[in-house]
Amino acid sequence: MPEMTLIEAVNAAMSYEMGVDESVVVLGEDVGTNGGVFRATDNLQQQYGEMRVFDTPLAESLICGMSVGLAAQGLKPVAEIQFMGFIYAAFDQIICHASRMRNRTRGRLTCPMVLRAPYGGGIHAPEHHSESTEAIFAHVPGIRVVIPSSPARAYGLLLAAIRDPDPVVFLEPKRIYRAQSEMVADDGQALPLDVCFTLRQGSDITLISWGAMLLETMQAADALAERGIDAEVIDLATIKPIDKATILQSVEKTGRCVIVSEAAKSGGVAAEISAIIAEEGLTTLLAPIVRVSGHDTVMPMFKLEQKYMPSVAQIVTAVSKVMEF
Amino acid sequence: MPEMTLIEAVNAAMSYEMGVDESVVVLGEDVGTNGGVFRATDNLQQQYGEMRVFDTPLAESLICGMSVGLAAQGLKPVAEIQFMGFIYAAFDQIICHASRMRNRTRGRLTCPMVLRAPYGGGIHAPEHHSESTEAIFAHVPGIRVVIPSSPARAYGLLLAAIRDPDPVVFLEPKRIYRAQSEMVADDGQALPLDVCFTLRQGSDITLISWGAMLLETMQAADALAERGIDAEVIDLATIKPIDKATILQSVEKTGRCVIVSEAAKSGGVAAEISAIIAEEGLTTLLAPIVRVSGHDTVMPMFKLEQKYMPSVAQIVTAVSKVMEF
Amino acid sequence: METVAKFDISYSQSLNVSAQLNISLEQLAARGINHEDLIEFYRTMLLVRIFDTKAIALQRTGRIGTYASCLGQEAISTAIGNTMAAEDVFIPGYRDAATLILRGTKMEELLLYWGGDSRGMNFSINTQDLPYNVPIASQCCHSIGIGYAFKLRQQPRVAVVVCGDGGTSEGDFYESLNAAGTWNLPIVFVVINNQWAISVPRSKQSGCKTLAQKAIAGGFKGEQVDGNDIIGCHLKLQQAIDSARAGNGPHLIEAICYRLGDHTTADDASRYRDAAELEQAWKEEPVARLKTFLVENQLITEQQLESIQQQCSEAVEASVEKYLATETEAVSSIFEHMYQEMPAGLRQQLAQLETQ
Amino acid sequence: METVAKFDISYSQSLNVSAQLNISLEQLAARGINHEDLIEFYRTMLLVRIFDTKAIALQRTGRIGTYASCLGQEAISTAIGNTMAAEDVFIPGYRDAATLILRGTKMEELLLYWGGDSRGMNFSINTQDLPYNVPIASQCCHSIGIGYAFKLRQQPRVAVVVCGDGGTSEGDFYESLNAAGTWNLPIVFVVINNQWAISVPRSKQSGCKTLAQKAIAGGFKGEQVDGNDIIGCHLKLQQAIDSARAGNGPHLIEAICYRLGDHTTADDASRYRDAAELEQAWKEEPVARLKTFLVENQLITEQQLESIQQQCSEAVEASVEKYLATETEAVSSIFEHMYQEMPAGLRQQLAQLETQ
Ligand SMILES: Cc1ncc(C[n+]2csc(CCOP(=O)(O)OP(=O)(O)O)c2C)c(N)n1
Ligand SMILES: Cc1ncc(C[n+]2csc(CCOP(=O)(O)OP(=O)(O)O)c2C)c(N)n1
Ligand SMILES: [Mg+2]
Ligand SMILES: [Mg+2]
Repeated sequence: MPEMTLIEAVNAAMSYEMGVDESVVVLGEDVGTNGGVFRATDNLQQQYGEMRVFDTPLAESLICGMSVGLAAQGLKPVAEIQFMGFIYAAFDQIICHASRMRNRTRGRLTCPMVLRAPYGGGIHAPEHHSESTEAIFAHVPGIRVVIPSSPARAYGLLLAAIRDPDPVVFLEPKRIYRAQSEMVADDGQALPLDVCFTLRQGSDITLISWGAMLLETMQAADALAERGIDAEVIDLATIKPIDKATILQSVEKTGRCVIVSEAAKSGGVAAEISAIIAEEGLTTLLAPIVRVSGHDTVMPMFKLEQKYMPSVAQIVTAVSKVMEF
Repeated sequence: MPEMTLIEAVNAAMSYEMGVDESVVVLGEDVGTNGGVFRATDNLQQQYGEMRVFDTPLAESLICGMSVGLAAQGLKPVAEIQFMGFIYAAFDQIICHASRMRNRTRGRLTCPMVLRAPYGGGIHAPEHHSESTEAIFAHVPGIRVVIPSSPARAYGLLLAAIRDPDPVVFLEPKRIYRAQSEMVADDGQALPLDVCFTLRQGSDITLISWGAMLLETMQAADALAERGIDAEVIDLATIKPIDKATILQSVEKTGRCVIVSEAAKSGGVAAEISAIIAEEGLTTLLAPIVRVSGHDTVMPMFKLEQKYMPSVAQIVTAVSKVMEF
Repeated sequence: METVAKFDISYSQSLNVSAQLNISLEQLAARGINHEDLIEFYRTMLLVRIFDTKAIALQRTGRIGTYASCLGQEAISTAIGNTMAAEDVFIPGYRDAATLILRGTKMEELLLYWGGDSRGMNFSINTQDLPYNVPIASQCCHSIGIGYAFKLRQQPRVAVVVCGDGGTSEGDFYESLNAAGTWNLPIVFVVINNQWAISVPRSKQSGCKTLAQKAIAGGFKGEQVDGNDIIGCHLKLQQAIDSARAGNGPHLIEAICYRLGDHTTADDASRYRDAAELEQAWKEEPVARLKTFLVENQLITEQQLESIQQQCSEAVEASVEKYLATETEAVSSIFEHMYQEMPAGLRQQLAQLETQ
Repeated sequence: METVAKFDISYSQSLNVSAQLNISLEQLAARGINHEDLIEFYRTMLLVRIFDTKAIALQRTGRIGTYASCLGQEAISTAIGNTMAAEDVFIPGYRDAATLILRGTKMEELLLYWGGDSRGMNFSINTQDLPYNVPIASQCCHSIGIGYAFKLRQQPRVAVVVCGDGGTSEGDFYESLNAAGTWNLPIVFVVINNQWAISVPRSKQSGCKTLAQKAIAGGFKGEQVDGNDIIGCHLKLQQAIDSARAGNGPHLIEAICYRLGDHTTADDASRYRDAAELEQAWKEEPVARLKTFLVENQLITEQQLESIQQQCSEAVEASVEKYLATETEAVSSIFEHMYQEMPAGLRQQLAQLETQ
């Protein structure tokens, strides 16, 4: 069983599925010879040839729109958008076509495609390279939005995304692409796309996060444990459709909830989680639901990006306040 | 003081401002000779000439992107996107440029532009002509999102939007373009862009809505009054940045809140309102916060669209349940 | 200064405005168009014209919604349908009734669509064709994926995608041209230049002399054809499709015609369009032109004309009846086909709706 | 079949690979380029080359972030800066240090930007130029608004916008070409074809023989120039800018050069690029070419060369010192400049951050 980083797991999942399913094709900018700017598609072209793994012209709407066409022909495109900051030109094709093809044709044509993109901040990148606008996609009916937070989950969730008969936006937390390695059995086992992962059981408070922010969230949980606060930590993982049951059960148990996300606060996915609890779990609440998140500002250029991203200290402070409420 | 419909008020506001401010220009598809497919720009080209009121080629990214350029040169573009369903191709220019130009240049260049678009369902329109994805824009830092719900507010808010030194996405509820007329003094008086409008005072429950759904919401409030339930009705109007104070004060008074919106439920603006209350007003709540909204589906083709849009009955039922909680 | 590349754009026409054919019937037959084909061309064009008229009437009486007629575009749309092979894939806009009907789409399916029922796009015959497409030019990108799939599988199939003169201004149109040229894909782009994009005339849409020259930016050949001349359209399309099928890559055809009607039933073209221009356009329109040719050359009898007229009317009426007899879908259909399996959240929302 | 439009694309060069100039110095002077200008060309190109080298060193030692060098593009970038008038507006990509410096941007401003500080884009001199632009080709649309503003106000000003070979595949590039042609705007599009878009070679970016021919889809003239030949670049740009200023509309120039470095400091071009190709490209590069010409024709002395080298190094060092001495902005700056006035919600978030 090999040790893999998250990016290696992404690569392994694509490689595995291309090996067992001829209909899988990989496309995007620099995914061929170069193996992707983060090496997510490293070696795939050598393994599977230039027709199945191919560089596109520099055009994101094309990448997404042609994937819709490939999928309509029964192929399973796994397209890379080089950074989430460049996905917006493809948004029209996602919301008008990828998400609706099945519905518009009453199931006659479908859109089993994956749109992968590295996302999130914290790597001192240039402008537009640190976006976390997953909420925008989570509002689009007809697609799935998935964000892994560990190598094993990246492997299993990406396999599931490729096999899923509907379009999936798969956002990869690039800050932790190489942060940790773990054993991943490259055995083709997919994970479910409709449940959260409870990473840590706890009884005092529910911490919900996803992507790279789980790093700080887990660290905060450790710090809180030292203070005698027993936090449950949930990795949302499948942002859309959302697994309400796991969230509501956890909050029913703990009575408290803090949501940690690096996205801009207003209208983020954290708002939806909060609204679900306020609508269906209000009576279980012992304290306000607090969002520890990015600000309602542009992600600043990198000199100040640490001041934008939620810190362990901020999470601990927020939880402490909620506990004292 | 003339009687105006909402669409006439939109037209009057543009005409007024073009008259007093030479830097205002109007652009978009069919806005010239045709006066817009809804006649929002009727007669403007005749009044102000072909250079200041002009048809663009059929290209939404261009319309938004060139507006960024016009604004950088000190003009005040008021651009029309023919329907909200076609705004997505312009999304990249909104989120990467319009919203950031001031920030990226530390105020050296700014982006005083307005992007107008008819939005919402209920008029038996073809596919893609009934979108209400305001939540997507409300998540973008650096822009304002404004939705009027009456002729007078359309006039005052659009004037404010044009005069605002920052980019504004101005969404016009086309279902009520011609639903009612009212006296509007065409006197150039703008309305504030940072407060909600309380349309009806009440003590039992706060109903929050925006755009065309205020029609059903006000009707529901009337129906509820007959049952002895005294609803306060708030027109959110400025979706972004949001006026938290008015919302929190109202809920503090009533202890209950139902949010009515025709957008898809998950990740809608209603979620943000709910999250604000759950975060900053939880202790004032006597009952769960309920969202009466569209479904997490594509807006169906028009034969079934009434089953998608929230009805007066649904609002009344939801409120009754909240009151009985 | 040295010239490194040269391009030219040609215009072709077979049946001119005066219904004169510039090639002999024998030559035509050699190129695959027989006497019966000519009559079938006429039948299809007439059928669509009757269908269009009926659809507008249905809209006026509230039985369908907004409708986009193809009045004036019957020749190019029919030629596309006739030259495509069954195994090819058609990627339409929203004004392509003639092509879709020839591809197998039933008229009642079209009416369902315009009547606000998405079952209309669940084509029962041409199951791989894409549904109508409303966001202008976005369909062009789909054609790239489809053409790429053919190439990947080494299938001798062709994708034919249409868009309007207005559509050529969209980024998606051009990204697709460029991609088609880059990969040498089996795609025929047909720009149906009907001179108007709602109220915006061709002259304000682009400074280009021709729209055919847009193909130069994709690195392949573009040419113009008289879009009111069904014979010329057919011949040009056949060439382009054969060439694409043979592996010679993409091709763009600009079919010059005229939108004789309003943009849609929601539009009033008299607000922005000269009556004289319209009057002139009626003199050039495709159905009368072919009819004149057939009559003047004694290729059709008065009796045949009448019986075609009657058959077409009956076919249209029959489809209208089927359409009107179709029951509205159940509310649950809103939630179906969002995903292959309905997620828990949607099941909850559906249950809520059904109990109300 | 009749030809309705003809186009051709030309390539021009003044100073060839062997440093031979194909026009006399007198003719050159008549076209506005004097002996001193040639020396200034050299000075700017050298300055930028030294700046680039320094910036890469700063990145390697962690004092700035990812950097995109313009190694190999000094000639075309310098020519743009030299031919534009102060009142014109430049719309850059991210590889345009030379042009920006000539426009007035201070090198310490550039370093601030690459160092992750947006004050770098608050140009103190060229206040109307747009900031660096990262989303490929999106800047082209901005140039349309700027060009339109000039036309609306009847100002004899020109917008010059650049993008790369990769950028020509984006929809925004083409929507802009089409709009520029439609309105006959005073815009010069410069496609800096450095043969690579990260790892994607020009041949996989487009099936077009030239990128200059993309202008045909916009309805105006495009031409190629040797982008390693600063004299040719200057002459062509001057023509294009003069013509646009005179009201003759847009123009596209494809400058053929070579990206001699990695894409950015985050890239390793040896993964995808042939060493032989790179070696050949170094033989054609612009700085050495001009230097050879100046030396061979005794237009510059050894002493002058040395003093220019030294002045440039000193200027770069001085800017680095200023950059390194700049204090990081206060946290509040994240919240400033989001709107002209800070909204209540942002004030609350800032207050919260400052108390933590
Ligand atoms: C992306 C997009 N923008 C705007 C519209 C609204 N709209 C519908 S049809 C049309 C004009 C299309 O003109 P053209 O491409 O020439 O096609 P035609 O209608 O003439 O067949 C416009 C602007 C749309 N459907 N999609
Ligand atoms: C819209 C968009 N997509 C992708 C990227 C990532 N990216 C940065 S540079 C680049 C290649 C650009 O190539 P080219 O246009 O030739 O410019 P060059 O870097 O060669 O100057 C890519 C794909 C981006 N910045 N913007
Ligand atoms: Mg048209
Ligand atoms: Mg390049």
